[in-house]
Amino acid sequence: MSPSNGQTNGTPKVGVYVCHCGINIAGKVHVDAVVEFASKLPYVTVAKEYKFMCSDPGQDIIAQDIRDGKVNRVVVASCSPLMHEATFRKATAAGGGNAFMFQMANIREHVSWVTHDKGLATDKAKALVAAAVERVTLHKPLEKTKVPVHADVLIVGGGIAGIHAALTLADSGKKVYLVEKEPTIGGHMAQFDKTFPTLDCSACILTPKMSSVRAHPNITLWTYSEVSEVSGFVGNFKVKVKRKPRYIIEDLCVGCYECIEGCIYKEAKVKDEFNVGLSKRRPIYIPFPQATPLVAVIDPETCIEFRTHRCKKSCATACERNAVDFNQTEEIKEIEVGAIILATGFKVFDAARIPRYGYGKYPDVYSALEIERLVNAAGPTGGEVKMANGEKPKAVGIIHCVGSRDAKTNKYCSRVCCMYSLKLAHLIHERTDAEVYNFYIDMRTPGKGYEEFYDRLLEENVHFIRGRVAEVNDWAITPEEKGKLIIRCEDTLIGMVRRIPVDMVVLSTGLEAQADADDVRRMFNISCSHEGWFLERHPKLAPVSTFTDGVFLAGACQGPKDIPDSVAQAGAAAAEAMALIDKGFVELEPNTAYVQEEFCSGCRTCIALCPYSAIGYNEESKKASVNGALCKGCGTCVAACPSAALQQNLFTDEQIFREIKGVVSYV
Amino acid sequence: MAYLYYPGCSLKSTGRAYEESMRAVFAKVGIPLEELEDWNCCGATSYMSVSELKAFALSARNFALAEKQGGRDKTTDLIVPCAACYLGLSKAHKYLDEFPDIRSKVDEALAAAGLKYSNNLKIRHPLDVLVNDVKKDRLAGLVTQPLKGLKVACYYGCQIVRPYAEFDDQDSPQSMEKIFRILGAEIIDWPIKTRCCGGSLSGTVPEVGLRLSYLLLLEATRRGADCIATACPLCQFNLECYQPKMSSLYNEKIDIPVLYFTQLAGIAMGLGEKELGLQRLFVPMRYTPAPAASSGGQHVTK
Amino acid sequence: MSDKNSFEPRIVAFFCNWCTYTAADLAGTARMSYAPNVRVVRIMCSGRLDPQFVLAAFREGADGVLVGGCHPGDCHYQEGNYKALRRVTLLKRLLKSFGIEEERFRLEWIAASEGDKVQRVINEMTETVRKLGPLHLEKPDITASHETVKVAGVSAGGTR
Amino acid sequence: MSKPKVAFYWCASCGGCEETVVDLNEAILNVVAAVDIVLWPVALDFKRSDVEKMPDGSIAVSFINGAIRSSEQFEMVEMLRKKSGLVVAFGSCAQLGGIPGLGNLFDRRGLLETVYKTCPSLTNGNTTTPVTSTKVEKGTLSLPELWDTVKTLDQVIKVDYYLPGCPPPPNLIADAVNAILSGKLPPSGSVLAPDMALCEDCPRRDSKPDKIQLSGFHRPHEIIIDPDKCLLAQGLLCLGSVTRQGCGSVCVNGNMPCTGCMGPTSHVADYGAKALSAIASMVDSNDEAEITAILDKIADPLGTFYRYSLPASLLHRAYAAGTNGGKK
Amino acid sequence: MDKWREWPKIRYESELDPDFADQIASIPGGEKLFTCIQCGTCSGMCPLSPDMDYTPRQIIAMIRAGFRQEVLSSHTTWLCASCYACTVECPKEIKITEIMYAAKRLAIREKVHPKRFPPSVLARAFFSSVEKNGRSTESRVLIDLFLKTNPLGMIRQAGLGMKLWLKGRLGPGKESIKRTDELHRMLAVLEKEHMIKPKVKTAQHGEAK
Repeated sequence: MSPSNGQTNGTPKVGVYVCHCGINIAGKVHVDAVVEFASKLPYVTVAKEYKFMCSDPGQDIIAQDIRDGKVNRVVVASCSPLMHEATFRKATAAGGGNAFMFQMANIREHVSWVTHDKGLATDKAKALVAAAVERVTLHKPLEKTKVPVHADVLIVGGGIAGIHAALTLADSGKKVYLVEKEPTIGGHMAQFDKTFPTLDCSACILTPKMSSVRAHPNITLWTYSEVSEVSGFVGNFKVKVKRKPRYIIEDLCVGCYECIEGCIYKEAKVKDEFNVGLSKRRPIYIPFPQATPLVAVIDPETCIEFRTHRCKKSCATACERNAVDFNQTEEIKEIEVGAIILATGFKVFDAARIPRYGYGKYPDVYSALEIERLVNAAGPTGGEVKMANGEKPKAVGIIHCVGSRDAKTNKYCSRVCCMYSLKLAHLIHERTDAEVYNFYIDMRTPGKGYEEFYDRLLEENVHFIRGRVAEVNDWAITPEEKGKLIIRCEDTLIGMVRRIPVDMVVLSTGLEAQADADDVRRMFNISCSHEGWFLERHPKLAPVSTFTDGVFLAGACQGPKDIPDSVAQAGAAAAEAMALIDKGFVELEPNTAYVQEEFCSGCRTCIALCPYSAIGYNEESKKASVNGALCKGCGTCVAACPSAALQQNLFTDEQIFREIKGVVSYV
Repeated sequence: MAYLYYPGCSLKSTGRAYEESMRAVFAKVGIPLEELEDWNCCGATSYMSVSELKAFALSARNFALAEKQGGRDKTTDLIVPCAACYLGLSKAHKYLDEFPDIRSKVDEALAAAGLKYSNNLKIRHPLDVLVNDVKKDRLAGLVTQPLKGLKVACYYGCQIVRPYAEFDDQDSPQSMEKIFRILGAEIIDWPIKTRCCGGSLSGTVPEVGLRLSYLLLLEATRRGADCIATACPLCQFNLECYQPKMSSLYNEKIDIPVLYFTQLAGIAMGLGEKELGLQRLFVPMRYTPAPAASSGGQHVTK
Repeated sequence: MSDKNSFEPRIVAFFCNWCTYTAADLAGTARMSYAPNVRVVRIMCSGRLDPQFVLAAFREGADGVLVGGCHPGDCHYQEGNYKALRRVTLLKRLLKSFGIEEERFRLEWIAASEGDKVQRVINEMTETVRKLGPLHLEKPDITASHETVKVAGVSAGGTR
Repeated sequence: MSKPKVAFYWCASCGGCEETVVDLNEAILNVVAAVDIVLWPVALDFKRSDVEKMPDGSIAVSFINGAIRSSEQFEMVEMLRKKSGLVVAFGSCAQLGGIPGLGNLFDRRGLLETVYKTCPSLTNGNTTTPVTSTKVEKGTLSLPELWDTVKTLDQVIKVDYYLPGCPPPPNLIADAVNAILSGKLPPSGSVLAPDMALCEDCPRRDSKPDKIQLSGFHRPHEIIIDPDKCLLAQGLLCLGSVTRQGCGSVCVNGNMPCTGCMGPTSHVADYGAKALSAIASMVDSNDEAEITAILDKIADPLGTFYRYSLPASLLHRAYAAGTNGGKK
Repeated sequence: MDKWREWPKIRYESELDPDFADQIASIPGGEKLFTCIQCGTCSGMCPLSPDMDYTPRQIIAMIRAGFRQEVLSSHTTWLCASCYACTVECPKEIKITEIMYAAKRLAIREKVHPKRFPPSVLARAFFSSVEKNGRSTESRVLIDLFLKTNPLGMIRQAGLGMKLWLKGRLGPGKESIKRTDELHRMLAVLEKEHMIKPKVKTAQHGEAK
């Protein structure tokens, strides 16, 4: 009763091609032995080895053997199919065969790279080759189906990455939906003062881009909004966007601040998010002067009207355009897009998690982002670096790697801290003329002009002490330490412990994945690394793609990044999306399920199992039928079909049975 | 719930007042302490420096005895007041769990003495017990003489919060503070309450060890503490008994009472001087608490 | 009975293309060395796992079967992994009735980023199966008609 | 020319298959008229020796029912194979192992132990157990040896056709006989019944919902069964969706769920595994604990899904955990 | 700087012991030693590093580099009060305190520890007292210590001792457990056992038997 051998287009003539991949495979696998073994397998007519099968000459070997009629089925034993399956299918087709009369044996990622013993590695390679041969003899010719691609693009996150991607795509004529969860776009970059290493003003280079986003006819900007649901697949995503009520009618508001002036709170009481709590705002507010859109927003948590319903609503009366609307409700927008770019950015490490550094305990211990606001001319102090008591600091300590390179918080290096610490050191030194000390483990300044910037700081007499700070506290031992914050650390280059009294401490906090990264990842059906960063499809060859076709990554959501890298990546993501859209269609892997009607008893077991409702029940024929366009090819229904009438292209029962036989019964 | 009590060598000599006051206070809160029969040295610090395996064996003997005495059927709580012992036993406890090869060797040794250890044991510090096992209001209810206006600097030292202890925060522990707030005292906040007192170095390399204790005392004094509360016999010894020596060594008058937290608790509960071993102090506790009713009335000479 | 040291278990693994298979690739890229005893059959989703495949693997001579799917909630196809879970749950009981040790059949959720977990699970399972020794299934021919296989009495082999 | 010779033989079976032949009623007369029965232990008095005398291949067709589990049965079917042009595995036992096949959950020792020693209804004070040969003064008495493992017919000899069912339905038998007589035979190895699952033929077919979600299972005696509604939808473990049709849905018509005697359709490699997959897929939960709880309501998965087909399954029989090499 | 000849600041590979790191790392959980990034947190946390001849960070570096002699004869390990401040803050979770212990034990085993240095003397005095009686008698251990290190010191300490005695905090009586035999049987089992694996190659310092 074992599955019969379903033959297709003539006796199989299988060609087996084993790749050396330089020494990547050959170094751990006796390639010649594998070839020798393969040549004796059933239906194998050709067994060859080559240094790099993926190279053009490598591919030509395959094509030629097919042309010469030596083979009509191809097995390549090399790297992972996720790497080169497409390549070799092309080669197979190039020889005049059908691209799917091909099977790959992964003897690099799954064998040579992970196996210690060469003999055992060779055995495993043989087994995988045998499996591929067994299976390929049952392959049938298939065609990829083409599905048209929707031309619009969704970009999630309005930081510099999202903005750049949006503008790039919009300029190329694509319609873009830019969704941002805060009331304004701009992200972290809008909070920075200067940018390293050029020291050009962050706002000056960012705000023009922000306003052109607002102005661009091809961009639909939805701030204070979040994606709530995603369905569909590459080229044809259906997305629901939740627009939170800002209680201001966006089209009417001109950002004149009248309503804010009108608020019954005469002075601001609420911690200002944009100034990371260093200043206060009113319940009705505009995050910052260049906010985009320049539209006020009411925060219901703190607004009297929402808490008591007894406010005289002076804001509403102050607005002559009647833009204030307390009855606004949440709105759900439904859109269809062909591609999605995630640019959801990062979250700043919470320095309070390391109590030794006294953040939250001593008022003059600041996080780097707070200093960014302090040195910013538009910031709470108008750009003056002042301590809690209003005085200028005479000595400032900048502590690197806070929440980075630390097994207790984050193991990874946050990549940007060394450089922004140098920048802040320069700005503080310039503004206050204070002695500035940098406490670092290693100075990491790889990047165009970065090392030069480091040199410049050295010349500016900023102090650099190599040593991770042990503790910051107000424990004075010597008289001159009295009333100061004392930084204790070993100067590892000297090999002595030093106690350095300062007036102000800056904690160079690292970057972390957004708190909601996991939910986002689920919604868009992509993966995360352990730390919560979105996982790229391939670290080198597909850095902005994900494992879900049509979903791309830009900026720090993929890992800590500085502005130049984020922008570069945003451009790359935009280009990928463009390529997808301009191609106009996507070719779907033909691994869809199909019903063999002659065996289908119409038992309906399969119908409920399909998450895409791709299986229907034909009332006339009383049999199940699969809608190939909706089927995504998971095979869940196939595994359940009690008559084995449902089968999956490229993964039929018989093919898998053969593969199983192959992996165990030979070696 | 009954607890087993492991004194350790110090509480039988230099730290005697610790034992006395703890027994008195625990009796008051209704926790009977049953001393572990024929307990032996925990194998801590100094011993550890010579042979670790033997150190574990020493601890293990105590565990085995404790389980036997506490009853095999239930988990036994072993109260260990001495910081060094607390760390030594906790470490052994952890290592015997985590490292099978150590465990097997130690089991072998135990077997030679006809003993058996079966991981059915918890190592507890009296602070831990007083804060986590005793109800807040129960403690408050026992206060007859609130420590009104008394400024206490809580000093933990190192080994009861690091590295194996789990009952309090390693950076800024709060257990003692909690207790003394209940007892009505005022808490001095200082950043070095878990900084090492010098340990045995005060005896072996005074010029090094004493300096550490000195800095602690100096800081506590500067911050206006009336007294320092400790939870370790060695800390108490170092901080108290060398004060005259320090004063001469660093020519800065050092004179501040250093008590066991149990002694202070006892005072608040109105226990007598003898019960609390206060007479054993080198630096007398110059504080007569006001009776619960009236307020103030404290005479602290500073 | 084979000598434990010489015995190299053969384990067939069915890995979901989107998570565990990718994780295995990642383990490779990261050069995490692990036991060579597991041979992977790629399926698009753990939901494709037909219980017949597991029995077939044992029949063909596998000493163990490992299934790798996406963590609950992470299925690339929404809920194929839950279908797999349902089938595996019942299949485990079935195999138990067949007298095949539970440790020989294992389902693991391994995300694309968990290369280290692939390494760990494969090493663990290889060792467990090595300890159990080879799985000798009697062959369907007459030579096996006499007591070539030790078979459980009512207690062990039977199904309660 | 002489009438084609036909043999009927039974191995490990209950006799039901013999009954069903008789159930052909009048039709059997045509058969008898058309053929020449040379062996039918249950009905006619032919001896083994008579058949042995016949030249090889002289029997047109042998209908063999019952599973193979003893040396004697093996010798007989081997002999019949030689003498016959065609061999038809007759009924579930011959085709799949059938109910006797469940003996593969135990071993010979276990079985003899139970039957002759520990069985509560025993009266002979567990003294005697069968042995293959016994010495008596007149010589040695011998008994066939009981095998350790129950086999399907095609596991011991080549089988040309299969007549499924427990027992095979008369109409299928009649069709088979006619086909043989008229020589209009399907390819060798075929199962002589429609290659389609029962659901298609089920009178309750249209009452089956597109989505069945099982939150528990009932056994027929536990509930009042709706005579018109799909049985699976009522929580009864009906295996009609996995089972070959041809029985005329007799059980379902009798308000009883299908237990699978007709075996799988031709593309299924392992009946039980497929049945398990189909049923488990319908469990109404994604939570491991809940799933386990629901499926635990199936008292005996192996017995349920392999009631008629254990020897024909991919694993053939049960193994003692721990005796597969490793010690535990 | 008159004693300038005392510190030649150069080491030849032949003077170093390639196995030293492996040996130290052989303590439970010791392998993390190799992940040290020399950040200096340990030395910064250490209340005693100012008094050490090498800071803890340097000790780790020297162990890795095979400076066997320097490490085992250094005062650093003996100045470690085992307060674990370094261990709990190490960003690489290296068990620094335990490494210090390991070095101390190895030094004693190989008899290369600073001989007259009181902490090491105390350790052994304490050790033998416990080995013998199952408990340490503080008074006797201290006396033993001073006799071995500086008898004069004892005179100076006599006052303190007296005072303690008056306060009933120090007695001359010998502390001991009842069933010492039990203990001795236990310790006998472990006599030859060491947790640190023996040296593979024998460099200039042979393994003390």
